[in-house]
Amino acid sequence: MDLKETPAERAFREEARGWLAENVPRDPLPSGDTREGFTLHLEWERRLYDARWAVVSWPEPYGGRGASVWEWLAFEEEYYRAGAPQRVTQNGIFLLAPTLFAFGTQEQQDRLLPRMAAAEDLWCQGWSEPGAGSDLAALTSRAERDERAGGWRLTGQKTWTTRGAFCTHLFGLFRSDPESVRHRGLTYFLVPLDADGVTVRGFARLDGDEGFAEVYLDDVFVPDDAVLGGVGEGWKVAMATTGSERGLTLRSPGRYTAAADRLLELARAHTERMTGELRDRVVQAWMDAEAYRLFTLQQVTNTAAGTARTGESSLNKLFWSELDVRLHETALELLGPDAELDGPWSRGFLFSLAGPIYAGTNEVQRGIVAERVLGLPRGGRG
Amino acid sequence: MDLKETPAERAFREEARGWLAENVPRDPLPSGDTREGFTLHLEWERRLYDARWAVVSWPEPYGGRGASVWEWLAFEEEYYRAGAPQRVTQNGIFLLAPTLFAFGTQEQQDRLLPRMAAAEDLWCQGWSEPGAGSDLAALTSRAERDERAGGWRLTGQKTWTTRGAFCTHLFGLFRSDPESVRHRGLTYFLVPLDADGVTVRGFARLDGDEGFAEVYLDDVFVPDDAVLGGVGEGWKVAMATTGSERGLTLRSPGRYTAAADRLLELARAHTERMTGELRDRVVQAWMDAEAYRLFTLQQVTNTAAGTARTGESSLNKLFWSELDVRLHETALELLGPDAELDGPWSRGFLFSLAGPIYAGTNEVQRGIVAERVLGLPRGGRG
Amino acid sequence: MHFALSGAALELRGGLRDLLAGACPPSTVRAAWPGGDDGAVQSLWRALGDFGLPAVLVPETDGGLGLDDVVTVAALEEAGRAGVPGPLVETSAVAAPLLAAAGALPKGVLDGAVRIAVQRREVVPYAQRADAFLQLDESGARLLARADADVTAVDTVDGARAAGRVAGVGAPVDVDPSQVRKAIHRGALGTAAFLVGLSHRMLAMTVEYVKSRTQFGVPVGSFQAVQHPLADALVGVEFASPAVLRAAQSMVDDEPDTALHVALAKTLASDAAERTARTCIQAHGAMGYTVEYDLHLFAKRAWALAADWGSASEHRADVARTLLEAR
Amino acid sequence: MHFALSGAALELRGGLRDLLAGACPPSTVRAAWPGGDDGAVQSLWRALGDFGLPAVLVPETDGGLGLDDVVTVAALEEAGRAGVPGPLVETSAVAAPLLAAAGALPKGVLDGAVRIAVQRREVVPYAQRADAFLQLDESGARLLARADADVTAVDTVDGARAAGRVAGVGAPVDVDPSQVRKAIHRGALGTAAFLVGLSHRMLAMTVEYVKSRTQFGVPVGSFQAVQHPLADALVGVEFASPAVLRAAQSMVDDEPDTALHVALAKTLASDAAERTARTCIQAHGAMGYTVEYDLHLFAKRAWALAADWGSASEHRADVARTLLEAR
Repeated sequence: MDLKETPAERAFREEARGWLAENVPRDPLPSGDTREGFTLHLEWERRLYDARWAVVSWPEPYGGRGASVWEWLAFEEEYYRAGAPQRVTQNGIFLLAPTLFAFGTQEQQDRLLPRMAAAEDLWCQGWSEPGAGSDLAALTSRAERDERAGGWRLTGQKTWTTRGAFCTHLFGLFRSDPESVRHRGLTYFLVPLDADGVTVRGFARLDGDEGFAEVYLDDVFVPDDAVLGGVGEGWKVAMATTGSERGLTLRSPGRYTAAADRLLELARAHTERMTGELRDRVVQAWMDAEAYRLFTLQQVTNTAAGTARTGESSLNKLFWSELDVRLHETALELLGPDAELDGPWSRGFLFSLAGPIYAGTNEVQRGIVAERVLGLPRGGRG
Repeated sequence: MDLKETPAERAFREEARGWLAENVPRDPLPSGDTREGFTLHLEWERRLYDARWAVVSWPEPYGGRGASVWEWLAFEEEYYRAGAPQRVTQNGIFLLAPTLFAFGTQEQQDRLLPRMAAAEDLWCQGWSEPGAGSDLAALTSRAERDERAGGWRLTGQKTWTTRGAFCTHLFGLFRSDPESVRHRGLTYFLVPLDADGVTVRGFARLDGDEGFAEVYLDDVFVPDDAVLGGVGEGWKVAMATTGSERGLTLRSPGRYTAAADRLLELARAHTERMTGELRDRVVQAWMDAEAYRLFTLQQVTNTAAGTARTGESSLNKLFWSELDVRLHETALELLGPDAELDGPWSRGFLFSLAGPIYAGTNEVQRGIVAERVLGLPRGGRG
Repeated sequence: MHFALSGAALELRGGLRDLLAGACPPSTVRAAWPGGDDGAVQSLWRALGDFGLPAVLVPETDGGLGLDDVVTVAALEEAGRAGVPGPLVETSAVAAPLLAAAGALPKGVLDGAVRIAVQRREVVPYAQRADAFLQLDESGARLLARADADVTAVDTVDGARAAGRVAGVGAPVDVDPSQVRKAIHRGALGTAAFLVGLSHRMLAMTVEYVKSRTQFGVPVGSFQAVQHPLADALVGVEFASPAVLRAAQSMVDDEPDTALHVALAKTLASDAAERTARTCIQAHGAMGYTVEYDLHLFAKRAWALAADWGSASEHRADVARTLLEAR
Repeated sequence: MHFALSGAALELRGGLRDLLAGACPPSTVRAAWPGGDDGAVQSLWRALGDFGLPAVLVPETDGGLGLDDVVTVAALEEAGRAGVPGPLVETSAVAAPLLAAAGALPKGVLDGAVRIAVQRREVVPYAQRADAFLQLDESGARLLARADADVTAVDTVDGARAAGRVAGVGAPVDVDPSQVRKAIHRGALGTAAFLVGLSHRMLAMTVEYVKSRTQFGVPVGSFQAVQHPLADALVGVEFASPAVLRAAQSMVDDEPDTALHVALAKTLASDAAERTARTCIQAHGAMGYTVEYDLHLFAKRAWALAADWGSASEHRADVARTLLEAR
C-alpha cells in the first residue's frame, strides 16, 4: 500500500488544476447533447486539445502527454472538481481509441487518432439494433464483400446511437458472414457518416435532448482499411471496447466525488429538510462515492500489475450506476417540490437512469458477476 | 364502504377483550417450540377451548362460536394486542381444518375436529421432503395399496415439520400412483404419529428451539378413512391448504399492528437513538402494518363477496413476510449493541426470517404474481 | 363492515374509464406540454365536465353531483390511469367544493371550462394554462383571476405540469380554517389516488412491452430479473390503494384520525409510484429512455406528484410527530 | 501510488488461511458456544499465538512482530472467514498494542494463552471465557484481571459471543487519550475486516449449496432470483474491502482523516455483512433456517459485529456531523 502521490504526479495535478481554473467556462455550457450545445462543446474540446489536455494518457505524437493511469485519474478528479464541460468526444477517445491502440494497424492509428484527439473526427458507437440490445450477438446488420471495388457494402439499422446526429463517423459491428449466427462471423467497421447510403435520424432522450440517433445504412461502401482487427474478428474486438465502456475509463471516480461534494453543499443549503432518513442518505451517497474511488484505485493497481480479476468491470458498473441514481434521488428529495423544475439536478437524475440500462444492463451485469465471479451455473440472461 | 363495527361485532370484541384481560398469563410463556414450553402452551389451549375461544369461527358443535370472519379478525386483533401466547395448534386449526371442512367426510369432520379444537389431537404438516421444498410436486414419499388390510402402507421422509416432535398426528401428501409424476397421482393422508413404523427426530431452528422435525415413515399402515378428499386428489386438496397457509388465516393483521405498537413503545423508550433514518423506519413499519390490516379487510370483503382476485394471497404473503423482517430489523437497530442479547426482539427477528422462506418462498410468490396477476410469460420458478 | 367500492362507485369508475380511453390518449397528454395544442386539452376537460368530475364533491343544491370522497378517489384513480393533464385534483377535489361552500364558485368550473390551479408557494403547477388560482394557506383562502395574475412560465421535467411563478393577491374566500384543512387533505388524498392510477398504467404498459420484446430468443418478460421487480412494484401499488380508500372513508365519516390516514395514503402511494416508475423504465431498457415512447409521460407525472402535496418523507415526519411525541 | 497488499502481507494472509482451514473448522466455532469444549478454542488460540496474530501490532522490542495495520486487517479478514471465536480483534488489534505501549502487557497474551475482552459498557462480549478485561473509555484505560472481575453470563444470539455483565474496576493503564482513540479505531477497523471475511465465507457456502441443490429439475443457483441478490451482496462486500484497506493505511500514515476513514470502513462492512447474511439465508431456503447447518454460525456473528464498535447508522451519524456541520 502506498497512497501518496509522487512529486511528478503532484506536479501534474497542480498543472491541470491551474489550467482548468483559468479556462473552464464560468457559466456551464448548454447540454452537449443538443445541436447548439454540441457546437460549443466542440470549441471547448479544441481548447483542451490545443493545451494538450484532451487525451492526456495518449502518446505525445497523437496529441497526448503519455500520462500514467494515476496521472489520468488525477486529471479526471481535477476536471470534474472544476465543473468542466462533459466530454462530447468520449465515445471516440474512451471507447474506440483503446480498441484502435489494441487492434488497429499503424496506418489506422496514424490516420485516425490525431484527428480524433483534435475533435476533427467525431465518433459515435453503432452497437445496438432494434432487435439487439442486451443481446448484442443478435445483430443483423450485414456487410457484403465487394471484391471488384476492394471493400464492403454495409446495410442495416443501428439505434440508441448517442449524439449520432452530431457525429462524423460511426464504429460498429456488422455480420460479414451471412451463414454465421450469434457471436461468429461479425466484423468491426469504421464508417464515415457522410458516405452515400447513410441516413441519420436524431431522437430525444428522457431529458428531452436529441441525444440519440438511428443510423440507417443502405448498401454503404467502405474500403478494406475500414475494417478494424480482421474480418470475422468483430466480437473479440468489440468486447475489448465494451470492456472499457463497462470498465472505469468511461466513469472516472472524480465524477462521483465531485457530485457528492455538490450534494453536501446542497444539503448544507437545505438544513431545514435534513431530518430523518435524508441525513443518512446524503452521508451514504458521499460514502459510496468515496468507496467507488477506492475500488477504482484498487482496480487500476490490479490492471497495472496484470492481476485484474474477472468481472471487476461488472462489479464496477453495477456500483457506479446504482450510486449515480441514489445520489440524484437524494438531491431531488432535498429540493422538495422544486425537484420537478428543470435544472442540473433533475437533468442529472434523468441522465442517471440510463446508467443501469446502457453499457450492458445491470441485469446482464449481475448475471456476469453470478456466473463468472461467483461461479454459479449458467441461467437466464435477462 | 362501511368501516364501522355492528353492535354485535362490538359486543363480541368486548367479550373477547374482557376474557383475555382476565386470562392471558401475566408473564410470557417460554417458547412453545421447546418441549416444556409446548406443554405450558397446551394448558393455555385447553383454557381457550373451555371458554370457547379456541376456534371462534367454527360451528358450535365442534367447539366454536360460528363467528363471522369480521368477528374472527376482531378476536385476533384483541388476542395479539393482549400479548396472548402463540397458537401451537395453528397447523391443525388454521391449515388442516379448512381442508377438512372443504373435503372431509361427515365422519372425518365429526371424528377429528372436536379433538383438534380441544388440543387433544395435535397436528403437524408433512409437506416438504429433502428433495421437495419450493418444488412440492417433486415429492417421493409413497403410499402402497394394501387390499387385504383395507388401507395403505406409507414409506418416505418428511422434513421441516414445525413442532413435529411434539405433535400426535401428521397430514401430508404421498405418491399413491407409482407411475405418476409431478402433480398427478398424489393422495392426501392423515397419519397418527404413534403408528408402527413412524420415527420422529426433532432438530433446532435458527433461534435454537427444537421447532422442526424430520418424520421417517417405514411401511406405516393407515386405514382407508385416513385418506382426505379422494385417492389421487392430493394436489388439489393440498393447494386448498397451502392457499390458506399462504393466505390470511395464518397471518392475521392483529399480529403486525400489535408488533408495530410495541415498536413505537420501544422507540419512545430509546429517543436518544431516534436520529436519522431510524425515525423514518419506525414510522414506515407502523404504516406498513396498518396497510397490511387495510389490505386484509379488503381481501376478506372480496372473499366474502366471492370477488377474490387471483394471486391476492401471494401479494398478501409477500407483504407480511417482508414487513415482519423490516419491523424486527428496525427494533434491533433501536436496541443497538443490546440487539445481540437473547430476548423477544432478537427471537422475533430470527423467527421473521422464516417468513420469506416457508409457505412458498417469496421467489415462488413473485413468480406467481408476475405470471398469474400481471400475466407475464412463464419463466423460471426459482 | 364492508371494505370495497359500492356498485354505484364501480359503475361511475367504469364509465369514466371508457370515456378516458377515447378522450385522453397519450397524444392529449402530450398536447399539454409547452407548444402543444391546448384545444385538445380543453375539449378533454369539457368532456370531463359533461361527465361531472369537477362537480363530484359539489352539493346538488349548487348544481353539483353531491357525491363523496370515496367516489372521488375512485374517479381520480381513473384520471391518473389516463394521465389526465391539468389541475384536475386541484379543481375537482380542492377548489370546487371549497368555493361552493363559500358561495364563490366561478361560472364554468362545473362544466370543465375553467381550470383552477392551487397556489401554496410562489411556483404553481399548471399555472401556464390555468384560468384561476386558489391561494391556500393554513390561515385561509383567496381566489385570484387569471386576468389579475402575473404569471412567469417555469420549465418542468413533466411538461404537462406547465408550472409558473404566480404573483398577485386574490379576493378573500369566506371559509373557516377547518374547511381549508379539509381542502388540503383532499389535495393530498386526490393526488394519492391519481398516483395509484398512474402506477397501474405504467405497469400495464410495461407488461405489454416485456411480453413482446424478445432477447436471447425469449420474451424478456419471462426473465425473473424482469418479473420479480415488477411483482414487487405491484405489491406496493396494491397495498397503497386500500389506504387511499380508507382515508377517503375517514373524510366521509370526518374521523379524528383523518390527517393520519391521509398521510398514510399519500406516503404509500408516492413511494409505490416512484418505485413503479423506476422499475418500469428499467424493464423497458433503452426503450424506456426515449420521449418518443409514451412511458415517460406517466413516469414524469408520477415523480412530480410524489413530491407535491407533501412527499412521502414529509408525511412520515408529520406522522412521526403524532405517533412518537403527541402520545 | 499502489493500492494493494504487499507480497509479504499476501504471504502472511495465505499462511493464516492454510492454518485456519485446519485449525478452525465449524466444530471449533461451535465449541465456543455455551456448553462447548473450551479446550478446542484454547488450542486454536495457541495456534494463532504461534502464528503471531496477537503479536502482530506489538513492537519487536516487546517480543511482537512489529507489523502494521494493513497486515493486521488482512489477517483479521482471514480470521473472519473462519469465524474464529473469542475476542481476537480485541486482543490482537486493541489490547496487545495498547498494553505493550504502556509497558503493561500481561504474560501469555502474545502466545494466545490469554484472551482479553474489551469493556466499554456493562455488557461485555466474550466475557464468559475471557481471561482479562481492558476497560476503555474516552478518558483512559484500565486492566481488570478475571480473578478480580464479577461476571454474570448473558445469553447471546451468537452463542460464541458468550457475553457477560462485568463488574469491577481494573488497574489504571498509563496511556494518553490519543492512544485510547487509536485503540478504539482499531477495534472498529479490525471488526470491519472480520466482517468482510465473514461475508466472503457466507457467500462461498451459499454458492456451494445453490450449485448442488436442485428444484424444478435444475440447480437453484441457475435462477436469476438466486443469482442476482448474491451478485448484489458480493458488490457490497467488494466495495467495503478497499475502504478497510484505505483506513488501515490511514492508521499507518496517522492521517488527520483517519476517524472518517474508519467510519467509512465500518459502515460499508457492516451493511455489506448484514445484507449478505440476509441474502445467503434466503438463498438456502429452509436449509438456512436450521442450526444443524453451519451458515448460522457466521450469520449470527455478522449481526453481532455489525452492531458492535459502532453500527453503520451510528458511524453515519458521526460522519454527518463531520461533513455537514464542522465545515
